[in-house]
Amino acid sequence: MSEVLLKIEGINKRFGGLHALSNVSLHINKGEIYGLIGPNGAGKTTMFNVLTGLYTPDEGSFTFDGCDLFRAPPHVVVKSGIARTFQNIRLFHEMTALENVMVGRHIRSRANALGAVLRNKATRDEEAAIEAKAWELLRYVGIEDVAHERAKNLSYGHQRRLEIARALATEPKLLALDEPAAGMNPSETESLKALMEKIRDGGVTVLLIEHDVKLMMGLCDRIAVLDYGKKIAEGVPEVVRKDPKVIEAYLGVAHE
Amino acid sequence: MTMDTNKKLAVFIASAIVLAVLPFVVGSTLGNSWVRTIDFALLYVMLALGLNIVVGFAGLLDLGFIAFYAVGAYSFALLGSPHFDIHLPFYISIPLGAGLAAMFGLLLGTPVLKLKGDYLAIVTLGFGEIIRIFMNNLNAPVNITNGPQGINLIDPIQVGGVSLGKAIEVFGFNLNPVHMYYYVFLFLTVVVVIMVYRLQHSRIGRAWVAMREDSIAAAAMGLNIRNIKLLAFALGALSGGVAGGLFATFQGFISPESFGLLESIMILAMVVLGGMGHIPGVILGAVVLTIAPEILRDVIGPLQMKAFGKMLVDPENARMLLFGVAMVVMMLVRPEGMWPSKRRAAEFKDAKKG
Amino acid sequence: MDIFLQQILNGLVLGSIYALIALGYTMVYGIMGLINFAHGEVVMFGAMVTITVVTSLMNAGVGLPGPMLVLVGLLVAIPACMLLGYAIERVAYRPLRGAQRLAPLITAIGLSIVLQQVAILIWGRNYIPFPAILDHETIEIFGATITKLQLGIVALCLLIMVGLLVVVEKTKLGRAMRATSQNPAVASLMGVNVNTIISATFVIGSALGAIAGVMVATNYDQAHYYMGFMIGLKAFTAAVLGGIGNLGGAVAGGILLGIIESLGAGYIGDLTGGFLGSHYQDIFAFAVLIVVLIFRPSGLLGEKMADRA
Amino acid sequence: MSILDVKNLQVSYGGIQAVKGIDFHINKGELVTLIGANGAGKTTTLKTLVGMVKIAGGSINFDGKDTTSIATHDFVRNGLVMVPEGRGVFAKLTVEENLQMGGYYRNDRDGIARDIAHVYELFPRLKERYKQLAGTLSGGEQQMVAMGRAIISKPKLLLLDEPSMGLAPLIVEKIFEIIQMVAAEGVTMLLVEQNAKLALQVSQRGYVMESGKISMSGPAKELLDDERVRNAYLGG
Repeated sequence: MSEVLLKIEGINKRFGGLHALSNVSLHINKGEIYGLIGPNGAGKTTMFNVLTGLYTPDEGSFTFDGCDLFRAPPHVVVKSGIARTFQNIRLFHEMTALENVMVGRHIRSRANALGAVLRNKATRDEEAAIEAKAWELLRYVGIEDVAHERAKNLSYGHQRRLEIARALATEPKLLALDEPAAGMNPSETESLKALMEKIRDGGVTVLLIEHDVKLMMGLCDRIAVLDYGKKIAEGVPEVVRKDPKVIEAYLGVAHE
Repeated sequence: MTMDTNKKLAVFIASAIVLAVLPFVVGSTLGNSWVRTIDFALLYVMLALGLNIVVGFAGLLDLGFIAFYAVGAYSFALLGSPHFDIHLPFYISIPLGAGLAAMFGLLLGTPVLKLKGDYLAIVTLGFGEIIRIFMNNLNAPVNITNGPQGINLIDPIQVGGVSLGKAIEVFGFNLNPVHMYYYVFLFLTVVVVIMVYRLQHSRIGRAWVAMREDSIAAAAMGLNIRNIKLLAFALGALSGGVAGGLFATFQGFISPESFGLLESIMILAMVVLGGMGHIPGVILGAVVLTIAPEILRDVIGPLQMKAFGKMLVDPENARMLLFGVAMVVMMLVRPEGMWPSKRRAAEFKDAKKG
Repeated sequence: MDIFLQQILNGLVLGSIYALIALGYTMVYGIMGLINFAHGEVVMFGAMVTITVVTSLMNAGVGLPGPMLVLVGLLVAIPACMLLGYAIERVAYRPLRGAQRLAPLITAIGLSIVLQQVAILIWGRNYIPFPAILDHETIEIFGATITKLQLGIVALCLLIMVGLLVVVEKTKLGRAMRATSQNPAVASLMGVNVNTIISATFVIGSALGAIAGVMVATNYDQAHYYMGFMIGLKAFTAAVLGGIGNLGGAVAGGILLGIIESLGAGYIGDLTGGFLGSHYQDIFAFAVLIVVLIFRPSGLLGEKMADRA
Repeated sequence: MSILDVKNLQVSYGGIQAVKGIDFHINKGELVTLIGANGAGKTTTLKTLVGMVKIAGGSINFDGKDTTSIATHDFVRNGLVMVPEGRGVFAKLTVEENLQMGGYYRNDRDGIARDIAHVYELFPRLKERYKQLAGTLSGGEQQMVAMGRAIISKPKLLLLDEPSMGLAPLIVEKIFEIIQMVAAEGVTMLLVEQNAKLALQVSQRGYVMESGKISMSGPAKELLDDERVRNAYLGG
């Protein structure tokens, strides 16, 4: 049995009258690529926002790598080792690619205002280390040649990669990617797939939301399907794909 | 890295020389009142750089910044004047005042953390007014601030037994207080510039920009938004406090009148019209907005006399009118300011397109 | 006890005026999500124009009774302020729609300064007195006194507020305003010209501001180029207190703030053992503002916003 | 006779080309559906048709007129009405007020009143709740409001953006019944949907959109049976 990294049980989240998540439980194992799929509006992104502390769930439990993260604020979540990307790419647009990744190092560095002003040796060393690590990550995702470009001027594919590099800079144990392939062409999608496998093989667990079911089938070790805020299926891709409930959720019910 | 080291060095030495002889050149050609204006320009540079941390770096609109200037000024005045007959030396009372201002920064920052944009602006404005109202009225039943009369005879800075408040002669040079204070202010301005520059190019400066650009993404990167905001408030207030202390000792007299809303708006205008977030731009904004009104004061009156043979518009009135018009026009045609950073200039260009 | 009642009555008068101005803030905020920083200046212009008209009519020897003179003044001031409000939107807000939030706020502050300076150019820096044409005859209610003028102010405020509510709730224009404030994109799909609606909002708010300005001037017997700042800020506080964007909230917030302020001014000396006197009246508005924004940012009658990112 | 003719339409969003040169047309009286996965460019296409998004290339001809320079608020006068994603009812207006907004551009009071009465006949549910705030209605009822409001605008062409989005299956079926009722009133419609099966079942023709392009088109019945449509959604 593989080790459980993330365990959430019975999560509920309501917005006014809308029950966005009802009683959702997920277990993600260390070292796997875990996919979360479902039609538009199924609650995938809400789930993500709950996982990363942007939304506080109404009920349920949420433990990660032995830490209780139920209703923890985002910076605590990140510190414990969950990092994320966004569906509609949220980079710091006017910062360079390199600076974006350096921001990702914030939580793993410690120089305070006094250190910054005095620029003592410890601060200078740390700053150098931050920059070195940022370069390393840009190389890792394959975009070091655009390090000094402003984020917004990058191509779509590069922006996606930069967002992943920035998330990796926080040294996550779990990397949560929200529709990373959205808007990509087939060849970009292929190389993104390779990157995700590389990240997994490097020891980081990957959680993936995707709309593109094709991509998920070939990539994920396990998949959960959300529909109307409920988990309707979970398992290995081959089984999930044939589940009638899943087909119905995607293609719609036939009109009798 | 477009400029090579030699060129940089040359620019540095040249500006150092210019700054070193400036008060004497100006004093002997235009008169000492202009040296005084330059001294004020330096004070405003410090203030504007302080506000720039809050508005320019962290993106938090603060309309009550003058309150911290006031805290610094009153701290100095109360600790160095006949009012309580305490006479602490400046090297104690200025840091004390700055520290107190920083505390007020935290005091203001803590409750308003969650507020955004306009709401934050209004609350900070209200905070500034509350401070002013207290200064105006804390003369009874216990006289703390001496009310609207203000505090007089504030100690000048004493360095090694020499008071900067009186003219002295050194090697045949006649050193006026405005000259001596110039160097004190220049020194501290340089310190503040170095401080904000280093902050901007640090982990903390990056965090401010990240938060300003996208606070949700910044939170998702593990930035503790609350602490980062508070730090901006405290450090901005700190610079304001230093400038306030210097103002008090330089003037020798302070009253609540100097700390009104208009002053807050003036400093904000320096930051915005100069180029928010860009240190050289903010310095330029502060210098231009301190000196331009003085020039106008000298020009508007005589010009009207010449043109119309009488005063149509009172110069003070015309000056403020121009200031207001400049704010509006600037925002409409060049919202990024006179000398924006490349980053900001691009932001505004995109905003216009989109 | 009569001090208490007296302060309540004073607060009611003050509060009605705040409410009228707060409506202007809240309407603009409701539709654009922006604080119209220059609204206080519109109020000031309303007062100034009316005084000028009344004074010149008197100097010209027009023998109308006092209230009629004021009415004529208002009839000039209202359209003047409507024009001013329209201009403010065109100059300070429309060109910057969609720009960063800071920009319109700064143009509005700049415009405030310009308007104040223009007021100095026209009317000078001194307080100008409201001509003594309205009698300040008082009536007594359970030991507290109120002038007939003040009663009139309260009554007129209530009348105008009801009128505004009718316009907003019952007319096609009002419906379009509400629709635009909820969802401008869909409103424009229905054929609503959003620009026209925004202009209308500014114009209506400014008309209310003009009336309020005259009330302030008659209540205090004077007007001043700087009067718009403090009264505007307090009215804004009232709007926030009631829940900005909510018309009923602006009215409730205005009256509540007026009463809090009057009671505060009346009792602060006792409350602080004489340490703080009644000249601290002005801090109540700000204290209320800060407290409300911290504990209930959506105001007393505002709806709680969902925490959707 | 076609009421809408779109040729080589291109749209760009912040550097990304969302719609990459598509052609389609709609005939008077037809119900046409545009299906495709999330992010395929369907909503962008609709928004472009009513001037909410600028076109980067190509032409749009509606009812014999080029409409690319018309302001959004003038489309309804020209007979083009859109019900946006999420239905776009004014939550804090009553049901009746929402319906009245549909007649905003019209000046015939009596005509509007008659049409509102007609909508109440179509959807008796709305008549029961005419004083209720639209935001408090169920998803299906809100759809009735949105559709009723559109009917009162007397559109020559009605655009529907994802009417089933975020609703439970039972309600989705209800909504498609409503769409069919409105179609039976003689309203020409373009329906954008993710729920491909239902959408194709009620339509005469369909277009399939994939990453900014139209990949397939034809009679709805044929698309419904096409293996490739299935693949476009669930992968091969």
